[in-house]
Amino acid sequence: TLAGRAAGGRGHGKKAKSRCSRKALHVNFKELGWDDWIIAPLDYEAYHCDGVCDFPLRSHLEPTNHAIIQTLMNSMDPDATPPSCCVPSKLSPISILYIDSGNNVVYKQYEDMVVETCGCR
Amino acid sequence: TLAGRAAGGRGHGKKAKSRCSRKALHVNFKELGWDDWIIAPLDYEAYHCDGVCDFPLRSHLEPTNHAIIQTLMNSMDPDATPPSCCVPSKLSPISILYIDSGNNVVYKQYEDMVVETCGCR
Amino acid sequence: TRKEDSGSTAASPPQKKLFCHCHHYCPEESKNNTCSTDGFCFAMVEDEDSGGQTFTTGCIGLEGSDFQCRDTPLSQPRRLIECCTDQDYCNKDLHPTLPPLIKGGLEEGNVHH
Repeated sequence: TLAGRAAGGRGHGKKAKSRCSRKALHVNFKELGWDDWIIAPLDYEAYHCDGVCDFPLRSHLEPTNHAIIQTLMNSMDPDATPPSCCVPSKLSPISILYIDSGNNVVYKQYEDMVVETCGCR
Repeated sequence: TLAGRAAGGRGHGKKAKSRCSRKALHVNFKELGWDDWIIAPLDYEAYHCDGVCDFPLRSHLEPTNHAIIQTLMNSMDPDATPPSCCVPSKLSPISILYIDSGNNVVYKQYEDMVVETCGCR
Repeated sequence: TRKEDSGSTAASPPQKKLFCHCHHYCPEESKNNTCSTDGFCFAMVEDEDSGGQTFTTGCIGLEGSDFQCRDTPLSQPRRLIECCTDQDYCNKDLHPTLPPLIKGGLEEGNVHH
């Protein structure tokens, strides 16, 4: 939830708070209106990262020193400093078959299209 | 602000919304209660990243393909998909002189302590 | 307080993976409440808004453990973290405690595990 995402530090209802993790994000190129140039795939699972980054930042979130310092500053004064943010830490490509502006059919690998892991940065 | 940070897609008052950029974050080790082990420096400017990542994601924010797709999905349905997040994209180290648990004076370079640039991820 | 200091000259944590007990927030792929790290196991007790306390355990990476294992005494709400690295699952033997909050003369203090 948005509150979960923005809460950081001391949100209400500790139980309701979901921590930084990978969540579903199904992308449908047809719904995006791209079925006029994308042949395949017409949809794919991209995932996204969401949830709070609160202290201590666990090792699987691979936090930077800056994210750790920012998290500590946030837990001292949540209004002065926002928490670190839950974002993709590892991504993978997908290949797309499409028609280019010259009307050629092209098969191309697009980098960083699928979230593999999330982290706090 | 929290609202500024959490707002994505079409927030009210376009003017009020500040876009993803580097902001000040002064870290005072004494205030953190660390002057019992850190000798120098006792404070430093760490900066932090804050602001919205909205469409189109400008080139200086070095967005990944995933961040671009997520931003498009967010602008289609802000409640279903959160916006991409403004986080450090380049960081630099600082060196700290401190006393370790063996009472030795140590001078160590800590990586990723200062934000150089911010990006949308 | 710290069971082990991660400063570069203190007993630096073993390079091999350390296995720790984790609950309340484990990595997605973890099994049997176990996580692994190049750094430290931790246990933490933290005041809850509702007046109780939460007890969590898990893994902290080596990067930044100087800061996370020392924490700051000024966090809101109160918390106490302890780190260890001497053996796998060493955080099962860590029991950080916070003195109960005295509110209006009545002691509060049930801990959620």
